[in-house]
Amino acid sequence: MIRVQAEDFDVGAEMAALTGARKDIGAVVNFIGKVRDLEDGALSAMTLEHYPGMTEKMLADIEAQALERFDLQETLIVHRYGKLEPGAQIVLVITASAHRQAAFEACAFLMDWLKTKAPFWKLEESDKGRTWVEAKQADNDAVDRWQEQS
Amino acid sequence: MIRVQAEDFDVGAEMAALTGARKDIGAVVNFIGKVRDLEDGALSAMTLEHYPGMTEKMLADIEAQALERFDLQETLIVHRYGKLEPGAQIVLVITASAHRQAAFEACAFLMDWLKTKAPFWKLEESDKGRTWVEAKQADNDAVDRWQEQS
Amino acid sequence: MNIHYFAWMREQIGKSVETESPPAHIDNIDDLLDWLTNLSPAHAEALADRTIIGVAVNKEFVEPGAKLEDGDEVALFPPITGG
Amino acid sequence: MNIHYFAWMREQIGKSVETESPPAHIDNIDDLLDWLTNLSPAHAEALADRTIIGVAVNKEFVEPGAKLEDGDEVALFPPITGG
Repeated sequence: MIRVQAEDFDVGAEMAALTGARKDIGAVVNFIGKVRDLEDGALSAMTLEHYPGMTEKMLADIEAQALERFDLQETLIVHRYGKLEPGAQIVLVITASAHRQAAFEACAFLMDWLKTKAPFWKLEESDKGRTWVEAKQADNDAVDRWQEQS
Repeated sequence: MIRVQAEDFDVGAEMAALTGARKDIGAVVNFIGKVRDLEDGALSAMTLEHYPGMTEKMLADIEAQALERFDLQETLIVHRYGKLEPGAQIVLVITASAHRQAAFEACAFLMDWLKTKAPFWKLEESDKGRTWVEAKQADNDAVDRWQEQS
Repeated sequence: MNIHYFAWMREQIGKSVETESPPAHIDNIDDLLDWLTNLSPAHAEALADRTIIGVAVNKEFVEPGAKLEDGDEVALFPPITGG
Repeated sequence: MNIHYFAWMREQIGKSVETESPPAHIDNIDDLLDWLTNLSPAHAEALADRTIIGVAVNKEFVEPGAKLEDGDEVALFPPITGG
């Protein structure tokens, strides 16, 4: 399941809805990305711009790849957009599997792909001004590693 | 922080208490281990026996190793004992870091070490009788990999 | 043809979407980028570094050489920073 | 000396802890295991496979050759299955 929304999410409620009654799940991994303050300044807000329609398409595509590649019982991706405060939650990825290794690997895989394939752009506003966050080479390298393995 | 308890835990509340107000955390990874039904039978209950005193000591020791090895802002380990139903939560590991890679790796590290160093023993009761769960060679191999890397 | 811009490209060009009718011989993304670059100084500035421009056609990523057809929805954007 | 047993070792021996006073020359875990094995058929059965017995002294893991001192708390158990 995927969702793109402005509203915050409740990790416990999302996990309970996804896995609560099931008895075939041994391992659940949740990743939560949060708005982090700047190392050299005071962030006042981070605004996430996205490409409606394409975002949903890409998230569904990334999720389908994870479901094909790993032995998973359930997955959930929730990604927020709009203006967020420091400390706010940005993204939630839940992977549920019979075994822990598949759950861990699938969650890391989904995050690596989200960083480079989900059409979001981050604008940081701080006491230093406004800056569009630059993509990191490390994120491209992280995705490349999965492609070498496949 | 570590806790050993019979009571269930609320993942959302634990995460909020650990990371809620902080602005220096960019990534939180939660692992939840759950009681899984048998592949060839109907599990009625899983009972976790442990070694009070030693359990707390080992969990604190494992957590200290993770804090030394990875760049983490916060960690939490909660492990339950006693009689649990299928689908129940057994263990929660939360790792919070500035960056996602440290959070993912530390959480996987903690789970690998818990599997082989935390003095718990699992008894499964099912329509096939009662069985003490056997340790898995894969769990020992998983821990050995971290030692080769260090 | 609707062309969408995002992030600082949107800000430099001053709009999030524009409807353009490039001449018929413009049938791939590379040619479209050449043509858009000549539209205004703001376009030229926003599209100056071809090596970093991400392109989607009909909401799918494509390479800069990709063919275009009438009615395609084109999007041009800086490197994405999701997650 | 208090000796704790866990899981199926506890069940086979029939108690979770016993207080024993082995002779003075029993000063390491290997010797203690030999001595315990002769206490009863249940002990012999529970301690039959030395390769899988986990040992803790004063709540720390130790190797089977580890030295023992008066008043140590010893624990013997099958491979652990936590997490």
